[in-house]
Amino acid sequence: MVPLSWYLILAAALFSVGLFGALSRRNAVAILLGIELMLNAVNINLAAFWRYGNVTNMAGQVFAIIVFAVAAAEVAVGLALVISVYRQRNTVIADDIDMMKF
Amino acid sequence: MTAEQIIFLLVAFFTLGSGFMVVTTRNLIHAALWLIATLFGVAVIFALLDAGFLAVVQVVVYIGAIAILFIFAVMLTRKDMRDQGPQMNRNWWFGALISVLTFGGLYFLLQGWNGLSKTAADIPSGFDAVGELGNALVSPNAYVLPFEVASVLLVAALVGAVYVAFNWK
Amino acid sequence: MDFLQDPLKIAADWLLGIFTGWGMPEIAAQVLIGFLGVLILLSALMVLDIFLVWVERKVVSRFQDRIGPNRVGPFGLIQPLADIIKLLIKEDTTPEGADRVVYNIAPLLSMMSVLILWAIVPLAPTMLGVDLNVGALYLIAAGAIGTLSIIMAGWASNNKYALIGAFRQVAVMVSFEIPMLTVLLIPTIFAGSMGMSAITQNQDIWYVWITPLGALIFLIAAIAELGRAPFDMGEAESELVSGYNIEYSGMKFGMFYAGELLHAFTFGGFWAILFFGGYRFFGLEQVSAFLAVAVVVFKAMIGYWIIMWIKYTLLRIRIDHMLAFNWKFLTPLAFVLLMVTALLNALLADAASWFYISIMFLSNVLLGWISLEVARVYSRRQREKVEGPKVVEVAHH
Amino acid sequence: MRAGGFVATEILIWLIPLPPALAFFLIVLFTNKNKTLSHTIAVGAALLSWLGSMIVFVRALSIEHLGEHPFESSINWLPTGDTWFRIGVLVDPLTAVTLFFVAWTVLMIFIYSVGYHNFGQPEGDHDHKGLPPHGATVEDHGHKHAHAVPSVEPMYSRFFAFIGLFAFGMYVLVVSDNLLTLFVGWEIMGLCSYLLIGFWYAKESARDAAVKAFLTTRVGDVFMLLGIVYLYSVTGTLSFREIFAEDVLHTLATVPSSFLGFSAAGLIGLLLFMGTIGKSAQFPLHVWLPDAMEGPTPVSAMIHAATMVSAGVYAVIRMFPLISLDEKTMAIVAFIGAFTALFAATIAVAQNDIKRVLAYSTISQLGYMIAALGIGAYVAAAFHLITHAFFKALLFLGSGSVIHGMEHGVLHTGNHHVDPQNMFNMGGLRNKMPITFWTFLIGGFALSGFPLVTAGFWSKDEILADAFGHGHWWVFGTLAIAAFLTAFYTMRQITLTFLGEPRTKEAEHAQETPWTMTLPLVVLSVFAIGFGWFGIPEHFPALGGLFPNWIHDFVGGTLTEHPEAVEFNWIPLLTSLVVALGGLFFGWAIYRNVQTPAEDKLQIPILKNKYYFDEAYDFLFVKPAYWLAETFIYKWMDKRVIDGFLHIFDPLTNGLGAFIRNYFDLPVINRFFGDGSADVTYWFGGKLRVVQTGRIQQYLMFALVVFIVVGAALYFFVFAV
Repeated sequence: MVPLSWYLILAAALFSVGLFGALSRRNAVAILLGIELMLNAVNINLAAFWRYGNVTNMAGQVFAIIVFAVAAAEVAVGLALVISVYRQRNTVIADDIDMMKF
Repeated sequence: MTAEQIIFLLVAFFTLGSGFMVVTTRNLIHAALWLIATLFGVAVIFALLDAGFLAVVQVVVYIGAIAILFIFAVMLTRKDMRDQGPQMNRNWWFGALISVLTFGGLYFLLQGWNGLSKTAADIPSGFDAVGELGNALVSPNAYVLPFEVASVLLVAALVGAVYVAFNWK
Repeated sequence: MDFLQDPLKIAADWLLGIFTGWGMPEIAAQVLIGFLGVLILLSALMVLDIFLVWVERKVVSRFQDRIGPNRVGPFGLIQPLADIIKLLIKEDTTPEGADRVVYNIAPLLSMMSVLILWAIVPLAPTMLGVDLNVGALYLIAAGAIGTLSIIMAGWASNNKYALIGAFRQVAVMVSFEIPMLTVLLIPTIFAGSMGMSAITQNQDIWYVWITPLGALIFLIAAIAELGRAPFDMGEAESELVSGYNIEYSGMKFGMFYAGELLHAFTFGGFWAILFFGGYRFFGLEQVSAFLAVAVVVFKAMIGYWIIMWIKYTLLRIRIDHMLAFNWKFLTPLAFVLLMVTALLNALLADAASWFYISIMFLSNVLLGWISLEVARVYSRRQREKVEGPKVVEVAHH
Repeated sequence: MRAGGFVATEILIWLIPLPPALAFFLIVLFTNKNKTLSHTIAVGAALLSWLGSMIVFVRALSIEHLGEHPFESSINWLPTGDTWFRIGVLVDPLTAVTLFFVAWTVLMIFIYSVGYHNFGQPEGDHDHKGLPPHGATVEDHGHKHAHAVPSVEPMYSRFFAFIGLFAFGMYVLVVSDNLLTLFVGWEIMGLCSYLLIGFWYAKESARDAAVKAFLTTRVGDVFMLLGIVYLYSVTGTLSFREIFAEDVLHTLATVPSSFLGFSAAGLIGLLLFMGTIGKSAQFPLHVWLPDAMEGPTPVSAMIHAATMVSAGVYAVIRMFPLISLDEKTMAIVAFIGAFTALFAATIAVAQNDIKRVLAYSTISQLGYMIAALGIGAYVAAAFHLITHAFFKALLFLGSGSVIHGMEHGVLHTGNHHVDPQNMFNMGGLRNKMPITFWTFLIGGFALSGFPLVTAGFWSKDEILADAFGHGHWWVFGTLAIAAFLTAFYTMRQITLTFLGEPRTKEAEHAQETPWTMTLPLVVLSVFAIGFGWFGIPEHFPALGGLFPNWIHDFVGGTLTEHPEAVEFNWIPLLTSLVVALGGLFFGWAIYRNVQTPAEDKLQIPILKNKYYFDEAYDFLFVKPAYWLAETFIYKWMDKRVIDGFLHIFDPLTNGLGAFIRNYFDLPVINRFFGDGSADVTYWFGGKLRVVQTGRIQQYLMFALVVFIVVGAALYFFVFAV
């Protein structure tokens, strides 16, 4: 049997990889890609805790589903914003979109 | 080492490797395709966790919709199909440091937790996880409220996305 | 257990005995047998696919008042084999600037997205790959992989026509997934399960009688998913030359082509399983598993034939009309139908079956009629907005 | 769950009230522009509810001892601390028969309304919203001249929306299993009656009548709500079945209230009965009902016959086990009922407006039922409630038909000064409007209690027999006199309206109304005759026992103890025969030759003016209220006392304010704290703003660094210790 720790460590690693992507990529779409990885890592955790905890309690799966919904919403709005910004400023480099400063 | 562990390790390395490719590949289309590979890996992880419904929904929602959207977005936001300039920002080393620190911190915290090496109990026979999940999602005693909130969120996101991305002439 | 009833199990037991007799560990033997089963099923499908090429060409020629392939073999039956040989020995070109890896993976994914569907097809009461309890969702999930293959092909070809074709096709597929998933929930409601075998076994009365509108919506959405006329946006040969597969040659193109044919046949099969009782045919499936397979293949053939009929009869619809048709008509209709069905199903839980069926049928007919009326009024308004009110000629006397 | 047929009865009961409510929302939100669609939806909804009610009724009939095992179903509704407040539906015999007559009358009134509002006629010349349709001029190409025809109601859809909501309220009231939802339905009807009486809101009289009805019934409703609250505080439940449990009733009967020596049950019963006084227009809150005739006639039928006033009586019958616990309350109920019966009947004989006569007659008949309840004869009261609903709906709809016929005449002659509702303008209509005449005659005879054939006779006779049999002499006497007057004014009305020769040109040109109006009349007249046969007492000479006394057996099973049938006695029977026939004869004989109001001997001022009740209320309540508001509160309290008081404060606070401003606010707060803190903030902001680079990823990094540092610090220095 696979112990719980393997799943958790996999999730932590995937989360860190996603975090790196979100922090370091220049392209806004790539940042969103990183965020997707982080959300998936969360889902692995949720599913693992469901399986390794009390199976009859569906909380883990339910919240994984809700994470799906949040991810879909995030991508829809995020990409819409990216496209809108691209139309306005002709760039999707996150560092170039820095009007909101002093 | 049992067969299941071997499968898990293979899938985990595949998932992590393709995840790593997602954040490092220069070509964004390739990054999106690597993301799909990662998502497949996660779907298999779900299947290994006996969460078949999640696995299928993962494929439907992530690969069928989200990843496709990403590819569309990448194609829509490029002046040409080449990748110019660096793909990492100036502080990428700092981001890497923070990521490593995060992983280290999480690993450290997990080490101190006594439930870490737990193994899974067998799923009781006749237990219909999909049915239970469906009941849990609509039962007022369970999670109907989060479920409804999620649907409201989706509607709001839908309207917002259409509004933001609409090409006002 | 009778061989006629459950041939798979008997064959598997027999093989297991042989393999373990060779000194193989039991678990490895079972994995091997599983692989063998998959291999046999896929080979059978591939052979069927070759046959389908012939069927398609014959049928289209009859529709167009031609004879079709008739040179190679009796009735031209060997023609597909000749085609395959031609495709195999053709030059395998890759366009300049193409994304090689992605370019080569795409046709594989296209074929795969069809083949994995057969994992959940119940061929007979005892012949079933996996009795997945989320079968209906699995159907959509496999479609998602097909979508992926198309966009990969379109992008990797480094060709404008291919990219536009892929974009249009993907837009259509992503859109029509929604009404399809919605009507898939209707048999789910009746059967109380998303599993294909449960849906088949619950069809004491074919679901098409309870939800004719649902069957119709599923058919329309399935044709759109397939990208066949009148929804052949991806190819649209008169506009895009050939769409997303324009740069493919030889067997790579062959895989797209065969994938499409098999996909059409597969959706015919799913239509039969979801709405026409699958392998059930007046108890015939109890006699022998082989008869059951024959029944389901026959029904799938009929579904496939209907899809062909539509393809070779109707004209292509413009892309914006098609998306508008989906989002403004088919999707709302599917949602309303789902709600009405769920409500009636709950209300009539205790009703006599003849009453239940007739009310369900009538509600579907009524709903279809109302939606057509609404669409008619709406389109007339649209037309009047453009053309001005219609002038009715008054007869003078 | 006792299932029968394809939908379980309990679920069906839940569904009964829904179609009219749905129709209301559909019409208001979507179809209000389309008249055909609106009335189709409304009538369709009424039909659905009718169908549901009939199915429930038939299923209720097939169950033995329905009173002990009624159809009931309830759900948790409001959490009340540890328990739930449950609401639900209940169909016991009383509900079943009420559903029966409500469904029939509501459906008939809906159909009638379609005809009444002249759908299909052109828009009128001067019609505008808020006024009754004025009539339209139509070019007749055949005869080359223009003539006037009735026009369509301008707010047609709105009317159907309102009566839909009204029917919803009534159904909710009838099927609910607890006082709270009953009260909700009760108030919905209150609102609708306000909206419908004031339907022609551009008429001042209609506006006033609407406000009057609303305020008057509100007086009763407040007391009723008090009663409900008191009941809940004593028993902790509002569900009928729980209240009527043996031990709860016993507690209620024994706990004393602090009011005039009533027991809790008595006081609650009295308070609830006050609601009925308002709703069923009993003395002294009867004043709103005659004025409510300002609404369109189907509304009058709806309010004054089928539903709203019946609801009051229904509520008392419903709460009968509780009310009957206290002797004093019962005496008050009996007194009010009997007094109202007589008192309203005397007013009715002097009215000339065809609808007003019926309005006072309704008050009087409701008094009958209340009196019957007061002497404990609740089965007789329920019986009379049903028969009265049928024949009074019939009479009102018939009067509407008459008015319509007369309006035809008015439009024909063009003389708009002729009041189409005044009976002295009519006469001889029996030949012009034969269906209306015969059905009206049936309804009138039923109201008068014409012996043996009409439903009214049997129900009224049963009340009289009950009063006599239980020795309530004065009630018996009062009701007998009232019955005589009833027959008298009914015959007066019929004679003036239909018999003799036309007294005006308009009456000569009256014509029969369309089938949508006459069909309900015919249907209702069948019930006005036939329904009585279900309640013939067992020991009645010759006829008794031919039919089983179904009403007694069925409705009597509502309560746990079955009421005893009274012994047959000749005296009440003869009395009711004499008063009914005598009243009818005198009504005919006296008014046969009366042509003008001046010849009418009974136009006594005190009766004409309804015993000056409106004037008295004006003097007692309205004027003092005006005086209190204007003279006392506004001119004296507000202007003098309060303003004067405030004027003293004015210089004081001004001085204080100036002091604080000059010596504290300006130097200390503004200079030091205000400008000083602004300077400091500005300086810090200038230093700190470099942090804000506008790069989202940097923000994220900062946040994570802080998170990691703080998390690590917390872990090592707080949790690990």
